[in-house]
Amino acid sequence: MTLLGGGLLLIMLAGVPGLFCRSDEHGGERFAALLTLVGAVCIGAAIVSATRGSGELSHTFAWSVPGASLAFYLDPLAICFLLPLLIIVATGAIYGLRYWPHREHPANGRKLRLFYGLISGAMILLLLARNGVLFLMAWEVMAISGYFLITTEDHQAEVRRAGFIYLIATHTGTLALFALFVLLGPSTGSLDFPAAGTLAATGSSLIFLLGLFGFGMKAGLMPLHIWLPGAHAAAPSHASALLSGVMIKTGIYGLVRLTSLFAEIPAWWGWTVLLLGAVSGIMGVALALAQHDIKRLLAYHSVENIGIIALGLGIALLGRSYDQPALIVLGLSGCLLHVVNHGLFKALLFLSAGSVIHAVGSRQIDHYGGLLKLQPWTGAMFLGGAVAICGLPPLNGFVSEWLIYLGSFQALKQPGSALAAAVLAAPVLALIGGLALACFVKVFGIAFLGEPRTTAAAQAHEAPVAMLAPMVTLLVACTWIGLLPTTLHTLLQKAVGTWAGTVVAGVATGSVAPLRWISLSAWLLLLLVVVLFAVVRWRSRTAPRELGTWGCGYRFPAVRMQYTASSFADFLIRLFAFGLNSEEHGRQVAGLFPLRQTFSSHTPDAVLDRILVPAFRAGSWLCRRLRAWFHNGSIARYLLYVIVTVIVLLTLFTP
Amino acid sequence: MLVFLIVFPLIIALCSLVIPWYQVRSWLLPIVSAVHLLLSGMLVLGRFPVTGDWIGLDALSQLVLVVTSVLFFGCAVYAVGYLDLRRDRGNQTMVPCLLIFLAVMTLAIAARHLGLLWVAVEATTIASAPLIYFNRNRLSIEATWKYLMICSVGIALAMLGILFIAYAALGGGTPVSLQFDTLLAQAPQLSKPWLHAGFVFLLVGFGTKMGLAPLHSWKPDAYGEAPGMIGALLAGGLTSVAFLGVLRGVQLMAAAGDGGMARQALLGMGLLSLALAAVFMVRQPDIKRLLAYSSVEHMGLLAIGVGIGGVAAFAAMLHLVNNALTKGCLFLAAGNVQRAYTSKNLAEVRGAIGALPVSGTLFLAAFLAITGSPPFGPFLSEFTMLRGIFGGEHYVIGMLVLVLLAMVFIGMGATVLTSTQGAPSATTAGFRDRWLLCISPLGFILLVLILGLYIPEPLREALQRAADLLEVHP
Amino acid sequence: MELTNSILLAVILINFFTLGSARLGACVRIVAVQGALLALLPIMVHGVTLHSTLLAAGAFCFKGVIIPWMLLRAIQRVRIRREMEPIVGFVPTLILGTLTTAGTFLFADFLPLISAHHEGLYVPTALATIFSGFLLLITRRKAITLVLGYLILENGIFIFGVLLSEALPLMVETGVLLDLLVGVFVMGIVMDQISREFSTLNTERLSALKE
Amino acid sequence: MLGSLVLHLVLLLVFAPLWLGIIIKAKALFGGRVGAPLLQPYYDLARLWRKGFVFSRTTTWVFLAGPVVGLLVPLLASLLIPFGGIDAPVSFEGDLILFVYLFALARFFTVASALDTGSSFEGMGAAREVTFSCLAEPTVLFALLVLARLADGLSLNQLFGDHLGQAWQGGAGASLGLILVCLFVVLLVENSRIPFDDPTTHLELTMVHEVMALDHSGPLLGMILYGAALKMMVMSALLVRLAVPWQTGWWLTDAGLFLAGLVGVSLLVGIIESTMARLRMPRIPQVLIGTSLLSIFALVLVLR
Repeated sequence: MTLLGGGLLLIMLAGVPGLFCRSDEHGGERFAALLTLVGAVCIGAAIVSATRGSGELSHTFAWSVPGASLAFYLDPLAICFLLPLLIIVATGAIYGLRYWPHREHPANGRKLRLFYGLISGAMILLLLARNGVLFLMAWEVMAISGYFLITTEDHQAEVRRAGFIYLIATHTGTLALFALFVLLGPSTGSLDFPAAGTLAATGSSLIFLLGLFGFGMKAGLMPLHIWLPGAHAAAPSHASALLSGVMIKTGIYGLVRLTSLFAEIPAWWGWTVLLLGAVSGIMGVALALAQHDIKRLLAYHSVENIGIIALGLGIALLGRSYDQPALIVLGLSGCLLHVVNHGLFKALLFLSAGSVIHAVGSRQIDHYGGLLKLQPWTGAMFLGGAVAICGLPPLNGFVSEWLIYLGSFQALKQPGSALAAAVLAAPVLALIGGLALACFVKVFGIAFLGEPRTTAAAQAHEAPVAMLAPMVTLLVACTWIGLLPTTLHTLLQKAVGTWAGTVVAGVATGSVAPLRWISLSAWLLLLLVVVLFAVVRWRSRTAPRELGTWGCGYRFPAVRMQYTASSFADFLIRLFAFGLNSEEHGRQVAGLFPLRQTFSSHTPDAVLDRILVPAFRAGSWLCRRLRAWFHNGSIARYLLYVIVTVIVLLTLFTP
Repeated sequence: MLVFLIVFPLIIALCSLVIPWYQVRSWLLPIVSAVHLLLSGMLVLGRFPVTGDWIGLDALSQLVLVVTSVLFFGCAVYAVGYLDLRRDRGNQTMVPCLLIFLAVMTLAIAARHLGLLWVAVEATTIASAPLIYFNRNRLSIEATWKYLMICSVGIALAMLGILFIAYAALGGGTPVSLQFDTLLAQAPQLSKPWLHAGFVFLLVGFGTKMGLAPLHSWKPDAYGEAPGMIGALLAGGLTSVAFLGVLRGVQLMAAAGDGGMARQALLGMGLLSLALAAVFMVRQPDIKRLLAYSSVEHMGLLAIGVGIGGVAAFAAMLHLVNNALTKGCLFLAAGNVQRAYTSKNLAEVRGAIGALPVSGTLFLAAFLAITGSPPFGPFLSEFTMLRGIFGGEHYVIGMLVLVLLAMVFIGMGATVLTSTQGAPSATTAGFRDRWLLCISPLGFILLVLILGLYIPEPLREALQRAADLLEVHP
Repeated sequence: MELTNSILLAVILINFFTLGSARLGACVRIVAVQGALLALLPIMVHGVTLHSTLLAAGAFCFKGVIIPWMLLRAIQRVRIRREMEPIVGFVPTLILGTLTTAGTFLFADFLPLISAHHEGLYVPTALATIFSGFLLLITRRKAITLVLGYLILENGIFIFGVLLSEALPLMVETGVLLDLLVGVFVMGIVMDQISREFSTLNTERLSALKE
Repeated sequence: MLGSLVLHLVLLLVFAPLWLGIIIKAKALFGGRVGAPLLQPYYDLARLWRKGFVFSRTTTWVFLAGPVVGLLVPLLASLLIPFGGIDAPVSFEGDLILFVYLFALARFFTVASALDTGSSFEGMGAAREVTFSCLAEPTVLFALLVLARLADGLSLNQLFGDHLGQAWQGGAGASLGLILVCLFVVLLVENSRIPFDDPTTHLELTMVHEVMALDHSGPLLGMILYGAALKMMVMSALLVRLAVPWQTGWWLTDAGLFLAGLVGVSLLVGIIESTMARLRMPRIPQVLIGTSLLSIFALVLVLR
């Protein structure tokens, strides 16, 4: 507990010493990174010692706030979320040393580090909290620190807009959680979480809906994802890594924790989560395909992956409703493992994207090109992340998606029951996988392969070691899970046990999902590829490299003739035209010898730009009209309100 | 002792008229308010128990007394720095008026007699009018005029309400007395129709002063044109005092067995205040008018809390404390921002954190606090209030409150964030954060933060006692 | 009792007069008359006692003499135009006044009076006067007419206060009068300031503060 | 196990190019020509492997990775499926997903190595490739779901077990027929056959798969061709097993039956290529969505 608490404080307050340094100096950046590292190691040690022992750690202290107590509880479920968190926080802190060095950003460096520490600490606290008030406090500290991370560069109007949308979304979600925790506990006394599997499901629909709204908003489930793309694009890359890799997972954590409290789960909960997961997955990746901004694209992929995670959770929930241990085990293991995996590879992708942005100075994919030659390490890291996020073997993304696939296949064993419809998760996953592959091939191909499209891209430089080392660490972690998934087996098993209680006691993950075979295949694949690649490489070591690519007969091929991100995705986007509504400007070319033409396409967010923004605009217009009418400046009018109030109250309250 | 607490500022106010030195006069404010704070602290902690026919302190008034005193102390410290900046306007009116304001507020808090309460509240209106008119320009005089007119009319209605209550005693055949304890004791015998009508007038009267919608129309003008610290005192102190007046009515109704009716009235007006404030905050370009609407919103919350009763009433008491302190921070910080930009309109005020690192940050932090973000105090009170609302199975009201709170957050956030974040627009040279102008808002926000993380047992008990007073069952 | 009721009816008639009159000076004077009439009430109700005499004297001084005199002086000093400048026309105001007066008579029936007051028209008159004051407040433009409306409102409250003056300590009554005086006094100062800042006391001009 | 592993690899590696030869021969016969010898693909591969490498200035190591992965993936995938009556050497619960995703991995690197050249034509081909396979993937999954519903376990070995014989005769015949058609369409798409793609065209603008290999030459091209042949054989093997789910129990006859089936598939492809015209590009997604719907229908039939 000392280790845990100490580590928590170290991480949380890592940015504070910097506040007392002069802003034109180093701003305490190294010290902050060191504190974060030490804190992460402390917490890691605490987790290890806890898992060596009973696997759980529990402490409760009194707290003189109504309904609150300092109830900490470390269980395998929380560990599943803590592990990627610690890795990402630590690597991000080191990455930030060179990505956002204080001497280049004296104005906002200290703010960034302060809130980086706060958000990390708050997330850890959130995962440990077992009391409604404590949870909400950690939740909101996290949310608000997130806001300040997003608005690190608040001199840009676009960043402020993204930040504000985020803040609205998160606060609205938090308010729903207020109601959730109020309803969850008794109206007086302590709001400590009830023990797992004790709450009756009757009358809890409102609780579930509130949770789905509040937590779903944070997680970025599809209709609630409005804040996510802008926010992740606006934040500095290592902050985006933290937000996308970890923060949105707290929403999933909330849903998982919430559902663990109930004794039985109504079937429609699972169906709802499954449906939302499918929508998020498909629409998330379709929207991602249409993006030109590398960070927005990655952000939409977060929506997609949250969808995959929700598919897993939905299957597990259905497993509980229909009393199918295999579904529970596979669905939840897949869900939790994908939480870990997505954290790792998304952080890796954001960090390597950050390295590219740092080198080229633009977020537009179409401004890149040929970076693999200039940034060989960054490129390789991005490739690793891309393979992982597409769920391809031998990396980690495959393992978790595989578990979810198996979960959905298990539903086949229930012929005639409604549960069989859950198998539809499998083709949905397949479609998501195919689209994700298209998308990441696009990003990797356009950004890193071919020829540089701009002079900035042609002058790009490789990232320094302090930025590469974190990426390598993350890639190693991804590969580790891909090659040795069995190492996480026990943890997942225990976590599923905490969630579902004794229902799943007899079903081991290994028995329904032979992770050892996956591990073996992954090793084999990797080994064969490496060997064959080495052979080909060796044979081609003296090959001539003087000529350019064949231009198919064009006399003067230029770099601008290369396929761009937009053209690559165009075919697919047209298929999804019904949901994307891309806007195109300047399509028509007239005449045999057209003059200079421009063409651009832009895909606004389906929910935010098409529905919410117009609705808010109309609402605010109405509000302002009402205000102008009400407060027209005339004192006679104001006195009229007084007398009307008197008359109304008198008629209402005197017989 | 209590008499001294009231008379002492009055005497100093008289003295300040004859003191010729500018700085000394300014420094009188923090000194007097420090003494006031110390004495009220001692009174509340029970060294000198006070009960009396005319003035006395019960749990409710103890709470309001301490809050007002703390708020006044902070504003007094701020005032020294502020008046130093405003030597062009002088402090010959400001200092005595502030001291008189303190005295009459204390009197209103301590009054155990409805007539006396009424006189004191009317006196606060008159004492604060010159304060609002401090800037002496066209707009401030208009604001003062509206404030004076609407509050006077309101308070006249409160007078009528008190007379009705007295007549209710006459009608009930009991000896007529406006002494509050006597009234409470004979409440069940009061003539119902008169009592009800009296309560309505009392509610409208004090509600005008408190700023419950739709009686709040003077607020944006007065808060907008008055100096920041006056806004703080009005929004944090005076509203609490007026709320105390409303609570007296509720106590009386509860004692007469008609608490339900009083609660319904409060609940209705509270919800209306919350709703109108939420609507009016949307795209509000003026930061101080925005704060005024925020004040309306929180008065609405207090009314809702008391209207629901039980845990929510406790929460309302806690919210009274939190709201007063946070409003103090908000208004003082907004005052600094306004001085730096010589404007309070979003058209000019941009990037306040860049221009005024301390005040801008405080403004932003106080915004987060007032909108109920943990770990600040208002979060706890709003959350506890929601527990009360949902615990009483008022689900619709609870959801409505949540939706309106979200709307308030959006409306307020748009203005506050635009004004604080981004690159600073051109500011008047020469105004920078100075410690006298920052220490008070900083103190307030720290207090609010502490209240969000830790509620001392004595405070909890005091709040509970205050809430219990509203639950009198005959 | 007959006499009291005739005084009260006169008060109501004065209300109508102010609502319908276009002349500012006349309005102030008639309100002064109303104040003077009201000063008779304490004596009529409670007989000639020290308490009622003092109250009557105070009311007469303030309501009948000092405040109207101040208002008249203000009118002369700032050279404002002598019209009422209504927002709502005189006829509609009068109709509204009639309706509210009728309404208050109906409403007053819901409030049970003690036997001693059964005969009198105190409560309806008080309420009617209060609402007439309100009507004046919400239908006229000038700042000075607002003060006039406030004065009528206070007169209405006074009528009701008279019923209770025996039961209540003198101190509160004095407080009421004092507050009225101080209130109007401060309003006077503000009006004075307004007239320095603006050219007229028309409150329509005082509507720069709006959304 | 080791024996079956060797048998699998031998069958695959030796016979894979033959089917291309058969297709070419069939097309030639339909066109009234004699055509290239059946073993022409073997000669081509050998010739290509002996050649030297030439790279564009633009390319990087990713250019090599495409052919490498493209060659290895069908090899690994073949270990997961039964060759006719011969059981798969590697089989475990859930290997069907691995099977699908291995091919996705191959696609990833093939497309990446196409983009590595910076040529807009190869980019065009890459874009089409990913689009079509996106649409084909749900069909495959629906088909696998149908099979998984009929089988006891979730390994390909069990999915394509001998219970299919009864299934054809039992109630599931209609479903199996539907998915057979669907899988055949997928086979044509994935292996760039007419009517979805034309491996022999020389107009870059209309090509899908071939255009991605425009800049690969020598051994790399050889690897791509060989990889394509392996992939074709692996996918055909599934079709054969699905259509002819009977086995004798003796490995030699089983192998013979299997090879005969493959000859049949190849001939069928050849016939289709000779008798059909290439579809217009925008039609292809419509056909693929159509097959998805067919496979959904098949799934509904078995779930009923």
